[in-house]
Amino acid sequence: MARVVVDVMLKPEILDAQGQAVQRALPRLGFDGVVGVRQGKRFEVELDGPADEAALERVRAMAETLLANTVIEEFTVKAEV
Amino acid sequence: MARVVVDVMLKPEILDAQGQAVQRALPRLGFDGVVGVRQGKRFEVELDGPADEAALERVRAMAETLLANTVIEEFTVKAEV
Amino acid sequence: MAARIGVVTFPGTQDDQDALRAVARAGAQPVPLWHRDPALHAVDAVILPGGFSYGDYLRAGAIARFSPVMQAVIAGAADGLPVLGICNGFQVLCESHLLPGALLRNGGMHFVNRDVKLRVESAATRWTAHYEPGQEIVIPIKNVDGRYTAAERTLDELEAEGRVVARYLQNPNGSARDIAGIANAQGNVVGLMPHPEHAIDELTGPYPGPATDGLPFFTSILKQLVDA
Amino acid sequence: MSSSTSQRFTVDTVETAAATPDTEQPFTALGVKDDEYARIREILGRRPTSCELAMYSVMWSEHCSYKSSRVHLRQFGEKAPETDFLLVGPGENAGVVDVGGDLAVTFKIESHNHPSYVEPYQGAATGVGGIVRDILTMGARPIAVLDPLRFGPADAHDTHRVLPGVVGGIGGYGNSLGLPNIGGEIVFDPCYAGNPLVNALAVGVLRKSEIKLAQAHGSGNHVVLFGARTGGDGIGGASVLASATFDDGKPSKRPSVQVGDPFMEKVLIECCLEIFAEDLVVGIQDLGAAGLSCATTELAAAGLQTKGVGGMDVQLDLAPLRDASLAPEEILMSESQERMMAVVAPATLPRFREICEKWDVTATVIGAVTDTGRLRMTWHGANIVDVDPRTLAHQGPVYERPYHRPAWQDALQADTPDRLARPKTGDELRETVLRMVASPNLADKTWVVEQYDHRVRGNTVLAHGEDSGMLRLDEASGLGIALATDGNGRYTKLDPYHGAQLALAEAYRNVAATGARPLAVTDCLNFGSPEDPEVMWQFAEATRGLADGCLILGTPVTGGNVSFYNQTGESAIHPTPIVGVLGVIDDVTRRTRCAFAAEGETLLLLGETRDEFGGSEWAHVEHAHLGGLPPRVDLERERLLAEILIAGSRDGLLSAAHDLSDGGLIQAVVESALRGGHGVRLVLPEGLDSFVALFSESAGRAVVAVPRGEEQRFTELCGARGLPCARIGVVDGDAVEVEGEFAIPLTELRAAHTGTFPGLFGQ
Ligand SMILES: Nc1ncnc2c1ncn2[C@@H]1O[C@H](COP(=O)(O)OP(=O)(O)O)[C@@H](O)[C@H]1O
Ligand SMILES: [Mg+2]
Repeated sequence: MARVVVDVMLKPEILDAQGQAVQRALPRLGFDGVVGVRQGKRFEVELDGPADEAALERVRAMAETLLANTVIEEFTVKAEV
Repeated sequence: MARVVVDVMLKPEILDAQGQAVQRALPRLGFDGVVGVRQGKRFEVELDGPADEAALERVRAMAETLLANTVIEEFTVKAEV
Repeated sequence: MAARIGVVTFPGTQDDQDALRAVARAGAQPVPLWHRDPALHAVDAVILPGGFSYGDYLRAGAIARFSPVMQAVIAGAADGLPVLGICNGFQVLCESHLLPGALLRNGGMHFVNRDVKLRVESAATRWTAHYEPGQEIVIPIKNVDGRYTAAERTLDELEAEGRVVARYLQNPNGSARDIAGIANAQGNVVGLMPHPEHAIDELTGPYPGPATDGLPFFTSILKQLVDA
Repeated sequence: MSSSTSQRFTVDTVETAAATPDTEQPFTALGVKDDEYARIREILGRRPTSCELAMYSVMWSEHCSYKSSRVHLRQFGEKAPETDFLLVGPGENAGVVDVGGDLAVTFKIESHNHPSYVEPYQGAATGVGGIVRDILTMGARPIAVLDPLRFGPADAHDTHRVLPGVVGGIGGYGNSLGLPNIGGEIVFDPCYAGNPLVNALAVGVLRKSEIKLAQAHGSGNHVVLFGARTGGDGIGGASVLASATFDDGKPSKRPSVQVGDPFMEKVLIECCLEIFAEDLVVGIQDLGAAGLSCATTELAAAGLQTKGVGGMDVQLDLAPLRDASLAPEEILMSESQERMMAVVAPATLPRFREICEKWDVTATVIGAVTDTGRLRMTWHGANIVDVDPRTLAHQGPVYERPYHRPAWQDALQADTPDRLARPKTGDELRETVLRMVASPNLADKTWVVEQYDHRVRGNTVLAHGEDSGMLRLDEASGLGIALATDGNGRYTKLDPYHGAQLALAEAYRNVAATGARPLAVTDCLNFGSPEDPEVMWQFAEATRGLADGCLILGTPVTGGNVSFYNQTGESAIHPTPIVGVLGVIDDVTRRTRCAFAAEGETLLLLGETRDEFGGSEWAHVEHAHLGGLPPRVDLERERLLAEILIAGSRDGLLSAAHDLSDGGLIQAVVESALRGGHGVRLVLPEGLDSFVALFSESAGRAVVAVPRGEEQRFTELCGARGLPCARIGVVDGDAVEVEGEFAIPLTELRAAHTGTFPGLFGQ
């Protein structure tokens, strides 16, 4: 049993309306000093085996095909320690 | 300029319909060995100042009030290195 | 013999009954298609209707893309099979890379159900032949992930090749270049965020109207199939 | 006493319970009163096992047993008007009425108030999910929802947390089910600040021959649990969230909120409808409040009740779990959403499973119907429940709660609005109109209803902005139904008996105004604590008024819901009965809209206008005043008005009709003018003060637009039937003009009317 984390974020050049909506809301709630917010997705993938390189490769493939839409998103995969 | 990352996940006891939908889809795509998937949100918060303890406190407060719905979600805040 | 037009039902599809009704109103034979069935049952064209396939979980259309029926639709589209994706169907087409770009959360963050004015930019697709280029029509939108997005390069390409099918006169969701619908290079695959199947009937169409501006989408394809 | 979190661990068995009569049990913490606990022991002849105690505590809770309201709800049956169309009345998951041909319609309203305050999005979403499952359980395809809502002040900070969440949840769930939202209400009042009202009405259609009932019979038939897995959701939700004030709500390690999965419910709906179409179930029940406890006992009890023989054995450990750590007590109380229970004959089980498989729905046989007369449950072989299901389902406590007229009622009624300063000059009237149409309760609600899909399924003939929602049932014949919900807490506070009748009258009038014939009623009774004799008096009066009103109008109550404990601390909400009226229309193409759509048409005011401002929107908006008496109710007059509106619609004498209620004549005229995009010139009736004519909320009225050519025929029709009918103007121009008083351009009115919600809640 091991956990691999996949973070999926919009590519920098894609407008992140959700992140901007959050950023706009912050000052109204009295939070200043925030110059940018980007909102993405976090997946916690539980594997029945160890999170070895082979497993990470498989998770990268999952991210590539399913978890992320690489037309607009980029992702990172890391084993959780 | 520093970046603080806020990860927001549903509390473990709360139904994660999205994560389950993803998990059900994986075998159909030929990905086996995945025993669980949870889907959450990742926020990348850019601060105009340093990510010192005071700043992290402020971000925790943001997460508490806006980024997370603490009735059903829990969050972690960490400075990105 | 009337043209056969298939309407796909995925789990979570909502507007399949409406699309089937519109096909019948246009005088074609509606053929229900099931997501698990890879056979297209000799249909002359396919409609991917609106709704929330697989709950729209992960991303709208992301999971539907991998269903057996979509493998057949993707193959068919390559051979010129006319395909119309409406709302969730448009999202499925983008996820399947049959159309470029993607549909993201509306600028206002909410679900928006509204009668909107569109300008038909291209009558050169299989699905819009019965419109005049530049014709202004009223069609409802109802979605939460309706903001069309693509790389600038792609957008320029779409414009240059006349593949922008319809534009919003008042952009309801922040779509790039007011785009409401696009076509592939061959013009047989069209994706449309608004719902023409909800504008085919004086009784249930947009009020105060015009109420039936959506019908030509369905008659266009019919004419082409009959002529073909 | 111990509860098991692993099968090795010993559970509290029937045998242990018999052997250890003196074991302390935490019944008080479960909301069970001393005498109730004593009765449970008496019924069982021993102390209950912990699982049995859990079941009695939820089944005998206010929410499930109606122990405080039952004696009053009986009137709905006792005073029910004679009808030939009521196929199923109160007592089932929802009532069913015959709408002609071989079609029947089932509809019911339910509340999800407290959960929606704790977690607005999920609370409202699961409220929709729950009532839709009730409709599905009757064997019907759900075809629409309506959502009457009440919130605290529109500008209050907490309202900006609650309202967007509630609206998002209702839209998010309903839209994902493919159910058009065709109506509802949004009302703001300080009394709802700590206690919003989230009521949801669902309607479904079925063939008369296909009505399903929640009954388990046929010894040897399988008991199948299907749909979502069981998790810790809302454990104690039914008793803690819905039957006690927040002040004494106990914290729980389990989530006290239910979380919905609309995708699962959509799939479950289609799956069930295929199963029904092949007639594969003996009985079916949804899992709502009190989850498995309620479903098993109601199925088993109903079987015994109707067939005399019955019973059920359940292997609780077979229930598929989302959280393996759940104890049997928790499984029994879990309110995990999107679950159903069916009784299936062995011969049809394989086909039943095939259909579930087709829809990827998990179906598990967890028990069987027996002829022991008992509901028995085991947990890995150990006997944990052995009861007569009827003692849980039907023999719960019934309270004759004490009630008395509040001491303050007289003072409240004596404090009439007569002393309030009224606008006199044309300018004052003009400014009042602009403030009124922009006030949150009267302002345009597009910001909200745009978040709801009202078109899906393609049969929505009328929806938001019209007097009632209307659906086409049969494309060939044009047969359709109309639905409206109404309620006025201020009126009901001033006079509960007549306030409830005014709610009924308004919903009835709204249905008739669109051309449909009002047929039947569902109601959601939102009140404070039944333990407060003054609240109980409000409840008694309101139910009596509603029952009497339904008798006079010939519209039976077919089902509904009671929500008590709507209060924060000591202060209860205004008593708020919400009434839903269902109507039938033979040909939906004959419907009447409320928009003034054609220049030159004559405007007629139907009914009588009196100087009535008690509880009015004007007193509320302009003076924050609540006192006096509500408008007089004349249900015979409502009946006559309805007949005229229906006849006028059927015979094409009307091109528009709009019911007069909150805000009076001018509010209705402004709405119809803006909707149609045409102005009006009003000439107010002789001898009637302009302010009263424009703002009074006298009941039994409507404004109609008639084509020039039909004016005489229509006025003669009114004359012949004795319905007051006054010519008050024409559709003309692009302003609302009241001759001799003021004129306001439509653009100015539109800006005032539509600006409020975006201003409050964002673009
Ligand atoms: N205010 C009411 N008016 C009429 N019938 C009511 C009312 N409140 C509850 N009922 C009836 O009592 C029965 C039990 O209600 P409820 O427990 O809410 O059913 P369910 O749990 O299936 O929603 C239902 O048939 C319901 O219609
Ligand atoms: Mg029920």
